[in-house]
Amino acid sequence: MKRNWRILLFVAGAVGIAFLFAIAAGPLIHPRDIRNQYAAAINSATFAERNVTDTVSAVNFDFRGFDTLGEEFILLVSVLGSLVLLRMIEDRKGKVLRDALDEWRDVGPSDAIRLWILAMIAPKVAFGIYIVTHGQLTPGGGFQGGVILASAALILYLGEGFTVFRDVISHPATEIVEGAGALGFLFVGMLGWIWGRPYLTNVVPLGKAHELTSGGTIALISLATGLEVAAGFILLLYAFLQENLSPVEET
Amino acid sequence: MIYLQIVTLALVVASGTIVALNREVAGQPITVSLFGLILALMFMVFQEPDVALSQIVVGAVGLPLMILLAVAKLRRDEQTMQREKAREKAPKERE
Amino acid sequence: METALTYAGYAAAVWLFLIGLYGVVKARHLVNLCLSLTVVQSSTYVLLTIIGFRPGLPAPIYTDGLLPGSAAVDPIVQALMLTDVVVEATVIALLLAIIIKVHRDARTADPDRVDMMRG
Amino acid sequence: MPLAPLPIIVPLTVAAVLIIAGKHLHRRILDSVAIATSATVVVLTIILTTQSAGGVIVYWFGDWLPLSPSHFPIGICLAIDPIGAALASLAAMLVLAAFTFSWSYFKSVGALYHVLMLVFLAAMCALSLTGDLFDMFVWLEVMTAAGVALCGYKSEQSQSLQGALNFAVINTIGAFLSLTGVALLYSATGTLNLAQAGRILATAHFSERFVTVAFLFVIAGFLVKSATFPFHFWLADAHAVAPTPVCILFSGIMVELGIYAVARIYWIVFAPGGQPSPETIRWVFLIMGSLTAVTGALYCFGQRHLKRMLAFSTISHVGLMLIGFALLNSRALGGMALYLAGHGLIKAGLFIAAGILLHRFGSMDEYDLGQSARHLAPIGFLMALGAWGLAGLPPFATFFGQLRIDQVGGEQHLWWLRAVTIFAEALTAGAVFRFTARVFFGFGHGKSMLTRGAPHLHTDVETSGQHSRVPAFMWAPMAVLILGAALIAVPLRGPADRFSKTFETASVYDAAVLNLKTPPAGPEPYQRPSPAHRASDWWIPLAVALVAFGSVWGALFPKSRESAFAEPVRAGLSKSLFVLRKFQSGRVGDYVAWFAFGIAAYGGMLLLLH
Repeated sequence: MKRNWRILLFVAGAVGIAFLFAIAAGPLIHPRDIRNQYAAAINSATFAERNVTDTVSAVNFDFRGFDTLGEEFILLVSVLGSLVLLRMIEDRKGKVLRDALDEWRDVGPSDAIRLWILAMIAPKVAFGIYIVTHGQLTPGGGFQGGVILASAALILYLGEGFTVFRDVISHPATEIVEGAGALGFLFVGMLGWIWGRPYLTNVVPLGKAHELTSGGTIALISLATGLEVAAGFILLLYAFLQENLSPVEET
Repeated sequence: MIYLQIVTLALVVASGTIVALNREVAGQPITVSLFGLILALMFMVFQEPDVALSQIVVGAVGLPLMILLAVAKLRRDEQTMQREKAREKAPKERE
Repeated sequence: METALTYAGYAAAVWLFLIGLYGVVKARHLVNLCLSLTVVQSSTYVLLTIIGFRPGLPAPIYTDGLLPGSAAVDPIVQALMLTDVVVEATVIALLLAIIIKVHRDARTADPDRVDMMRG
Repeated sequence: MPLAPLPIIVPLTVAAVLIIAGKHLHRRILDSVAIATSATVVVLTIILTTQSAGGVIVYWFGDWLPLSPSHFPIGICLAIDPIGAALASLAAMLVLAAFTFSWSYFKSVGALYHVLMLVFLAAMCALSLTGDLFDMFVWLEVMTAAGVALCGYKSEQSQSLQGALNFAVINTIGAFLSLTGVALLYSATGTLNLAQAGRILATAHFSERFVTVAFLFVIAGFLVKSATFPFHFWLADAHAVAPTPVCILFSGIMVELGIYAVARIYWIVFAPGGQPSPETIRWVFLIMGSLTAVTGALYCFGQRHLKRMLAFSTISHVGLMLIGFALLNSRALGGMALYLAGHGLIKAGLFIAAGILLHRFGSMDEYDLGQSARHLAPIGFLMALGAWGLAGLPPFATFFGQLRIDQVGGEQHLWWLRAVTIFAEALTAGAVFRFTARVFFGFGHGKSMLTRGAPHLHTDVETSGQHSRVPAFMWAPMAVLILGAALIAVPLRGPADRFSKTFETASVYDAAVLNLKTPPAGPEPYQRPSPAHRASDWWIPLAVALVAFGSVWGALFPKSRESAFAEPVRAGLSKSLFVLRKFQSGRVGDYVAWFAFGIAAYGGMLLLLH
C-alpha cells in the first residue's frame, strides 16, 4: 500500500474513532453516584480491615493482588524475552569489555570523584529499600522501590565500568533473584491455604497502623515485588549495556 | 489548583505530540524523558503520589536509558554495516 | 469549572491516543514507532486519571491529618496505573530488543522497508 | 482446598522454580517437569469442568467476598463455568502436546523455553476462568508478552523477527484500546467485575451510544487477538517466525480465546441490558465473520509455505466461529464450542506435521519439498485426515459444530451463510489436501496459478538430533490430536448444547458470582430440535467435499483441462488474491492504519445497523 493511501486510510479511521470517543463521554462528564462505590468501599475498608495507610498499595497487593501477580509475570516474561533476544548475539563471557565511558574513566576522573560516585550507591540503596518497605505507609512500594534499587546498579556501572558491573551483578545470580521474587509472591499467596483460606488471603498478623509491620502480607508481597522488579531492571540494563560494548584484545 | 491541572494537561498533550511526531532519533531519549517527567507532574497535581513516584523512576530515568542504549546500539550496527559495504565495494573498484 | 477540567482531560486522552497511532503509522524509524506506542499508552493514563479524580479531595494516603476512611480520590485507577507504568516499560524494552534484532537482519530501520512477509 | 486457582498457580510456580533452578537441570528433566506440569493442569481443568457442570464455581482471591448487604464485589474472582473450564483444558492439552513434540529434539536455551510456555499456559487458563474485566486485560497482556518472547526465541538463527514486531505492536495497541474501554465502562458503572457491570448496565439506563462505544472498545483488544478481519494481518506474520510448538498454541487456542472473551463479555456484561441491541450485534458480527472466513480461505489457498497456509486457515475458521457467536443462539454457540475444540486439536496436529517436515527435510515449502516425503505416507495419511476434519466432514467435531451453526442459520433464514461455510471449509481443506497430495503422495505437476506471488520463505531447522527418522515424540501426539478431534465429537455434543445455554444465561452467572439471595430461575431446559429439522443440512459436507476436491484437482493439474467452467473461477480467484496480497503488506504501519479504520468501521456499523 502506498504511504499516502495508508495515511488516508488512517485519517478516515482516526476521525471515526474521535467521533466514537466524543459520543462516549456522557457518563464521564455527568458522573452518577454509582461510579464512586468501588472507590468509597476500598477507601473505607483499607484502614479498617488492613491497618494500612496507603490505600493504593493495599489495592495492589491485597484487594486486587491477583492482577498484580499477572502484571509481575508480564514484567518477568518481557525481561526474559529481552535477554533471549539480546544475549544470543555474541557470547562474550570472560572477555574484557570496554565502551566510550571507559576512556573517560582512564583519563578523566580522579579516584576521589570515583569514590564520590560510588558513595552515592549507599544512599540510593537505602532509599530504594525504604521505598520498598514503606509501601503500606506512604507512597511507594515494590514497584517503585525496585526500580530505584536497580538504578543503584547503574551508578556502579558509571563509576567502575562494565566489567566490574558485570562481575558484581553476575547475571545468573540476578536471574535467580528475579525468579525468587516471583516465587516469593506466589508463596505468600499460598500462606492462606495453610489456614484453609483462599489464595492471597492476608493471614499474617496485621500489626499496628502507622508502623512498619502493619499490613500483613501486603508488606511481604511488596518486598517480593521489589526484588523481582529490581532484578528485572538490572537484567535489562545488563543486556542493553552489553550491546554497546566491544571486546578488547588483551595485551 | 484547577488552572495548574489544566496547564499540566496542556503540557502533557504538547510533549506527547512532540514524542509522536519527532522524526529525529538521536534526540528521542531527551524528549521521552521530558514527557515522562511531565506525566509524573500531572500525576502529582491530580493527587496520585504513588503513580507519580512510579512514573518518575521509570519514565524519566529507566525507560529513556534503555532507549538511549538501544539507539546507540542501532547506530553502532549502522556503522558496522556501512564499513562492511565499503569493504565489499573496495576490491571491485580496484579491478 | 470541574466539568471543563474533565472535558480537557478527556480531549487530551483522545488526542494522545490518536496522535500516538498517527506516529506509529507514519514512523520512518523503528525506534520512533516504538516510542509512539508509549504516547498511545499515556492516553490511557490521562483517561484513568480523569476518571479517578475527585475535585477537592486528597490522595488516598491516610497518614497525617486525614481521617482514616474519609473520602479521597479513587485509589483503584491509581493501582491499575501504577503497575502498568512499570510493566509497560519492560514491554517497551522487549520491543527495543526486537528492533535491534530486526535492524541487524533487515539492515534497515525504516519500518516500510522491512517487509519480507508480503502476500 | 478448592482446585479453582490451581490451573493458574501451578504452572506459574513451576515456571518461577525453573528460572531459579533450570540452568542446572538436564534437558530431559526439564522436559519431564514441563510435561508433568501441563498434564497436571489437564487433569485439574477436566475435574473443574465436571465440577462446574453442577453450577458456576466462584473463587474470591484474598477472601474478599462481595460486601454483605449490597452484594458489591471488591475483590477479584474466578468464575468457572463448563465452557470456560473446558477451554482451559483444551489449552493445557495443546501445551502438553507442544511439550511432547519438543521432547529433547527441539533446540532449547536453558529453561527459558519451558518458563515462557508455562507462563503462557497460566495466562490462557486465567483468561478463560476469570470473572473480572481488568484481569482479562492483564492476562491478555501476559499472553502477548509471552507470545512475543517465544517468537523471538529462535533468534540465534538468521531469521527476521519482523513477524514478532508486527505481532507485538498491533496487539499492544489493541490492548490499549481495550484498557480505554474498560476505563470508560468503569467511569459509568464504578466496577470492574463482569457480573456487577452487567447488572448495573441492565438497570442504570445509560445512553445506548455510550454503551455501544464502550462495548466496541472493550472487545477491540480481543478482536485483534482473535485475528478477525481487518485485524488479521499480524497472525500469518507471527506464525512465520514462531517455532512449531508455539504455532500450535497460537493457532490452536490463543486466537480462539479472543473469540471466547468477546462472547463472554457480551453475554455477561452487555446482553442483560440489551445494549447494543442483539439485532445489531448479530448483523455486525455476521458480516465481519463472513468477511474473515472468506478472505482467510482465499489467502490460505494461495500459500505455498505450510505454516503460513495453516495460519490463514486459522483466520478463516475463526471467522466461522465468529459467525457461530453472531447467531446469538445457544445451539449455535454450542456448535461454535464443538467447532473450536475440534479445530484446535486438528490444527495442532497439522502444525506438528509441519514440524515433522521441517525436522526431516528442512523445509515447509510445497514446491521446494516436491515429492520428497513420499516414503512418509503414514504422516501424509494423518495429515489428509486432518484436512478432512478442517473440511467439517464427519466424524470430526468440526462437522457437528458446523452443522449446528448452519442449522441455526437456516432457522434464522440466513441461507447465504451456507455458501460462506462451503467456500471457507472447502478452500482451507483443499489447500491442505493439495499440499498433502503433492508432497506425500506425489500427485500433481506444475505450480498452481493461485500460489503465484506467494512468499517463498526460508525456515530454519528448529530441531536437533537425528534428522533421518521421525521420533515417536513427534508423530504420536499428532496422531492422538487428530484422532482425538474425531473421538471427542459424539460424547461432547450433549454437554456443548447444554452448557452453552448456561454460558448465555447471565442471571445464573450473576447469582453465583455476587452471591445473590434469591437465585433466579435457571436456564430453561434445552430442547433438541426435531429430527426432521436436523436432517435437512446433511448435503453441506457433501458440497464441501466436492468443492474441495475440485479445487485440489484444479490446483494440482493446472493445464489438464481448460473447461469453460473452471477457467473463469480460477481467474476470478486469482484476481481477488492479487488484490488481497497487496493488503497483506507485512508493514506494521499499514496494519495500524487498518486497525484504526476497522475500529471506525465497526463503530459505524454498530451505531447505524438497527
